[in-house]
Amino acid sequence: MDFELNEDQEALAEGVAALCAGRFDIETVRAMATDGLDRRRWTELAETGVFSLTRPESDGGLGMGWADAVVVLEQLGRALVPGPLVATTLVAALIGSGGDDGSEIAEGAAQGTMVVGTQERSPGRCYVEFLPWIDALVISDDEGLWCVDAASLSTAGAAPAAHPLDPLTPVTAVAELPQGRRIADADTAAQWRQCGALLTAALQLGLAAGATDLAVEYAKQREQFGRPIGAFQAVKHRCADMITRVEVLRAAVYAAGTTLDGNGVDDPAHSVAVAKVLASSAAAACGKDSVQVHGGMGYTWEVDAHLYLKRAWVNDHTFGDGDHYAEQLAAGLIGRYQ
Amino acid sequence: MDFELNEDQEALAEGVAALCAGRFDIETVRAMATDGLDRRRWTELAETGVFSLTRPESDGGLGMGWADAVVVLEQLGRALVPGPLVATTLVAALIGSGGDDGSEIAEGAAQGTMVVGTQERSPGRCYVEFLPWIDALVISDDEGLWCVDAASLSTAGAAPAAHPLDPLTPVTAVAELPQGRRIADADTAAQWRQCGALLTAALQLGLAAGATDLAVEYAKQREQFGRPIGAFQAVKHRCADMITRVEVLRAAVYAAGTTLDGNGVDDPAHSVAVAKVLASSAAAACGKDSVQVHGGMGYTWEVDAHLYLKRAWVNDHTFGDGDHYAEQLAAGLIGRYQ
Amino acid sequence: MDLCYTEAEEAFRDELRAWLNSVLGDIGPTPADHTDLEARRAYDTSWQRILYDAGYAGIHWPAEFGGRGSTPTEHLIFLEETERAGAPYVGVNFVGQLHAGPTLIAEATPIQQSAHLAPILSGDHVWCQGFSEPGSGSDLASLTTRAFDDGDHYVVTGQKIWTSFAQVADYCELLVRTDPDAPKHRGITWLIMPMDLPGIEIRPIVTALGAGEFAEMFLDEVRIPKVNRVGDHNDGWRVTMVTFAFERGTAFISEIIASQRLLADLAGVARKVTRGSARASDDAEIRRELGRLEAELDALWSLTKRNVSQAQRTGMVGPGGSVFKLAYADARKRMSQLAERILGRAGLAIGDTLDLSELDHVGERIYTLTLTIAAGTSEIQRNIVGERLLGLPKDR
Amino acid sequence: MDLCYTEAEEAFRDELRAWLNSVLGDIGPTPADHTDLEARRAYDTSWQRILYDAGYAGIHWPAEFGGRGSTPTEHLIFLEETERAGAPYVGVNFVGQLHAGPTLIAEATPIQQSAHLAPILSGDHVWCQGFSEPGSGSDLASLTTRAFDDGDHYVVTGQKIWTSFAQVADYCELLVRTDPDAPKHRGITWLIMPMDLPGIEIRPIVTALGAGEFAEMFLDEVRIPKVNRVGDHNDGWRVTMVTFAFERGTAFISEIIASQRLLADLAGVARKVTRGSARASDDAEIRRELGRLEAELDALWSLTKRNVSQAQRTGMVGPGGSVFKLAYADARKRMSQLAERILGRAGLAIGDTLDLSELDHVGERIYTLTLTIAAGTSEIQRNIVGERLLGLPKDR
Repeated sequence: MDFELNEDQEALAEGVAALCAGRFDIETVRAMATDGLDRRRWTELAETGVFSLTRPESDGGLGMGWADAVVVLEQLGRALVPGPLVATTLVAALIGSGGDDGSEIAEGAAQGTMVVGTQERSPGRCYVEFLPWIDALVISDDEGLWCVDAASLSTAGAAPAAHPLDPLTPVTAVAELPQGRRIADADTAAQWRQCGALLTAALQLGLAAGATDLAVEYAKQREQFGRPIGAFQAVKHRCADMITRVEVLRAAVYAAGTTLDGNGVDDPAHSVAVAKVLASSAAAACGKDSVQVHGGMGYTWEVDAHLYLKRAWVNDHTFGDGDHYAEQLAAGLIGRYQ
Repeated sequence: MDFELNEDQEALAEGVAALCAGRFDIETVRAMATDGLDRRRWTELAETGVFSLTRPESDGGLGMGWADAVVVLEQLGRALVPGPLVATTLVAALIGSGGDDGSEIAEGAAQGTMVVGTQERSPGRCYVEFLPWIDALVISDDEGLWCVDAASLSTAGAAPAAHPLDPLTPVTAVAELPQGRRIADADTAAQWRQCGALLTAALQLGLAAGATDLAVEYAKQREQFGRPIGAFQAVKHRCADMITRVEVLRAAVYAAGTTLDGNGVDDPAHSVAVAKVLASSAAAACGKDSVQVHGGMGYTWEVDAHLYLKRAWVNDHTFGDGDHYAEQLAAGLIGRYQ
Repeated sequence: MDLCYTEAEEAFRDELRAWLNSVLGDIGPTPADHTDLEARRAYDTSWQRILYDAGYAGIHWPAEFGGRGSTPTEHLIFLEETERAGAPYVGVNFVGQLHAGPTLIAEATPIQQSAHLAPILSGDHVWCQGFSEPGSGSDLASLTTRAFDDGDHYVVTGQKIWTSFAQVADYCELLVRTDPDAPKHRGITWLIMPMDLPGIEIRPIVTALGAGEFAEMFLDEVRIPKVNRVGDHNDGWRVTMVTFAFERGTAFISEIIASQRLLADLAGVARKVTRGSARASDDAEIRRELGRLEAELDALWSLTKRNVSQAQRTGMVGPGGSVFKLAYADARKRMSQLAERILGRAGLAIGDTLDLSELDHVGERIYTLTLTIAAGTSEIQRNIVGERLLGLPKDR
Repeated sequence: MDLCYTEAEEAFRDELRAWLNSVLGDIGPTPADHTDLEARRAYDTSWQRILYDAGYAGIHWPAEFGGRGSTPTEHLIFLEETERAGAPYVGVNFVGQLHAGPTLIAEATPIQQSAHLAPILSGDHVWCQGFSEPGSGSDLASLTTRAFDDGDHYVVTGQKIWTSFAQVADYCELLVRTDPDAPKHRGITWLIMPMDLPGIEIRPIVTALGAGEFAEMFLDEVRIPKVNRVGDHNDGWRVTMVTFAFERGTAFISEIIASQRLLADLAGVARKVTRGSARASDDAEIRRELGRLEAELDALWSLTKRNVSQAQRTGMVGPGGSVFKLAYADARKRMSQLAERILGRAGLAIGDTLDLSELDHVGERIYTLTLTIAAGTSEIQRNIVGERLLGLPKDR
């Protein structure tokens, strides 16, 4: 057993972090709130292998594991990189090149030429994320995965909300999802949801860590009453609680990553549920604490704290919320006695 | 509107506090854990009018209101006075002297010669509080109030638990409650539960306030790292949170007291539910915080912090717990839309 | 201990209700574009004028200064009834009515008073507050905006922040440093700054909720006549503190009533939302949290009555205000968390919850972030409660 | 990043399991009267002897000192398997095995080592710890127990507290002040104190859970030979800190496994209890809290593996231990709160929940109070995390 990152994974994390620092600096990211997704930089992401990482080698991907993907998504979350990162990764990983219906989309996703969103099917009106930014929407339900042309939805009269909760996650209210064309079976859809929850938890980990870093840096330099505010226990202990949440979440997310790769020790469904439950509470809590540590500045648009928090709020409701997975874990626990 | 204590109530509070300081000092109280209820001092309580306070004047009581009773119970809670204070007060208040079945007990309760416990009827085994200390047990259910000789229960083979959660609240597991003889109708039983919840909330208020005082005093005198621990924000802010809970709870309890006296403004059932919900969370939280502020000493038998906490835990499950009343308030809130 | 209102208080309430009923029909809705500050000024000041003409302006100001001289309890009733009736908020008149006006009453010269008090009450003058600075958040007394003595003028240079409605204000209550060598509380002076003086530049602040009423104010050699000084040179800290004595426990009354309305609405939303296989309103966790919040808001309403009663008896509230603010912020933040939970993916846009509610539960979620920051962070409030109410030693 | 165990690790686990299976049948239950410390010593040391004879004593001690020299991962497996199998706790051997022994290995002379290490491993010697004092809780270095130099002896007078098993210990690792004028960390010396010396008086401490293993120790001119000093005169603080370097992230393994057992049992209790009109296990709030706690304990088990992996790579854990302890204490306290809620009035006595469970959920509720106090309060842990892990400035 060695539960630290291996050398390859460390290099991977550093590589993605460097890419984000260089090509997804915060000014660039913020500009996308008004200008939309920067397709060129999205393609650069793809070129470094972000979306083909978990795509099988037989399909031209890198054939790496979910543990590796988790390390990458953590860094993307930390850098606030916007866009449907999870869905695009999933479609490249799970839809083969065998000429079936979704293969072109999967191929394009891996190469960065297709941007793919996702939505769980539910009756009635719903918000779809990233609609103006994407080429295709993958709808998941109990029967399988279904693909819809994004343009067809956009032209169906649905306009993006004027004030999305997260300025970097445009949402569009869609009256009723179309059926779409089937691109995968029920088993793949189940895998889609499970891996999607894992990768979302990894994004949340990155958001929690990023919000914490931001708060800690501010606490070191901002002075009040003649000393850095981080010297006051009220602030110091808040920061300590933040990093505590981050470290516990990181353990859970990494464990779930290795478990999905088949470590033979744990049950994937259980590990993913654990990660998503903790991600749901940790990311938003760290976002809120980061705002609070920044005081009045934390409530300004200019400071990034609110961006971490708002993204965390959005992600909490993607691929099942914390309550859903807590319920699932409880069912397992109570079931032992049934 | 004047929601401060009036002069009579201030005098009442001071009088009870003085009585407790003189006759229910903490050594005396602690001795009852091993020696049982000190009947002489219980009678002294009665002689000052504690149990006859809310008994109608027509029955020889003082005919005062629930707002006054609340002020008294708060002080008794703060002083950790043990015994079935609520039940004894209730029986004196609600059972008249009209020669009906419970009148003797009520009369004795008012005068301090009868100590009366209570228990909500439920099927199967249950813990009864104070059984070795009491003369009569009043069982409440949907049909009315029922009275049982305590001695008959004690001799039914039930021995008090060796280690009651609160050393000053002996509990006895009783296999099945007997039916008992009926002493009041369903309406009185409903009043019993409502007033019981209010008075218990008042006790909880006193416990929360007492636990807070104890912590604050310790934080002022205990030094670590060269200064009183109360100078550290971690301790200071914990104390601030404690008194905040106390003040909010006090507002709720006093409001419920005046409401039960019929202030014409609010609904008694609603006000009592509010008070009990807040009491349930505040008293135990203050007890725990008091232990924490005391550090290692807080975990010793010698320091009173654990006594506040344990009593709070017991009271949380008397006359309905916080969850029960939260559910009741929610039903009202949701019902407005049904 | 009496929660009943006196006959006089009930009469006041009845009269007020009847009057509100008669006038509110003619008041239009608040301006749709909340970034249009001129429109907000016009709306808020016209409501202020209506209050003024009916004798309800300055409800808590002494009669000799044009106020109604009401008791704290009447003040409570006024705020409760106007909020319940859906009357406009105090809005742009906030600083004038509640901060600057009371300070002028207590500390200004008769000439200053006669120049300013009546126009505040009538809605003719709008005031803003130039207290906070980028470098002095919780530590207000560390402010560094400098005022140099230049004969019969002060010449002021510096930067202020969180100056609400600066863009549309006529006057500013301004704190400046007049002696940088004195201990920090001893070198501050309180000035009336006309907002049309040269050298004042105003930049809007965009918050996490987007553009709104907040602004930064840059002062570059602004020449303020010394006759505009309130209180003595270097005595501005004391003058500022005087205002706090006007607090009668009424600060959050509108917010509490509004919170109760939000909670009731949320209970209604819970009846429409399905979570898993059940309605949210059938979910024990959601139900109980609704119930607990109902309890807390009700208790905070009672606590308000206690604080108001105390103010009525003693003339001041003290750290009870901090106790209230701590508990209120906690309840409201938990309420917005519950709203998030109930709304789920219907809560992904500000101002639109897919027809589940008319109220903006998502915007409220963001707004509640300010409750532990603005007007004294919760950290500062806990220091106040610990030190002033409990007598714990200072940590600095 | 690999959670799989190596073949060697799996072999170690298999061998250990088989051995535990073969011996545990013959071990009786723990002494019924937990206040009978002699009986507890006899029980715990006889288990230690069994471990010793089988080569499992000092699992993490270097082989040259009689230990097994296992890796941190094997140590983890050992603790996991013994706990899952229901083997006895380390009990009275705690200080010897985990504190005093490792310190002697790092800092003692060969003569001291040969006198003490083997008897610790075999269970012949029981040690206790004389560090804490009534006046020095979180501020350990402020200890005032004085040792005067008297030729070849130290003469020690003072008071120690929280000395577990002092009543039945043979030796005590004792910290004394040898230079009251030096800065507080520079005037402390580490001594081996035989517990049969004259002048030692022991008084049991009664805790919130009743009588148990804790004691106060009063030292009145106890003469300790200087040959019993470990490390240099006045160098005891450094010697003490060395022990912490032995921490391999394994400190809470037994507790985590035990917590998971408690949680699973609680889920079973929830199936038996009726609240209002429904079973507790059908209550959404109770279910989800069970689920959240399951998630947290599982994550803490993963975090343990991370800390152990880090120790395996670098030889130390660092502030990760404080992170773990903060999160663990929170989870356990919430679990006891959930247990209270589920048990309701069945939780009014310690050690008896009206047949709902064999486990003592009520005693656990009281015990969890110590988790934010003992071995460094949560306040101190947050300081450590804030200062050492995050690099925030000290506040003193």
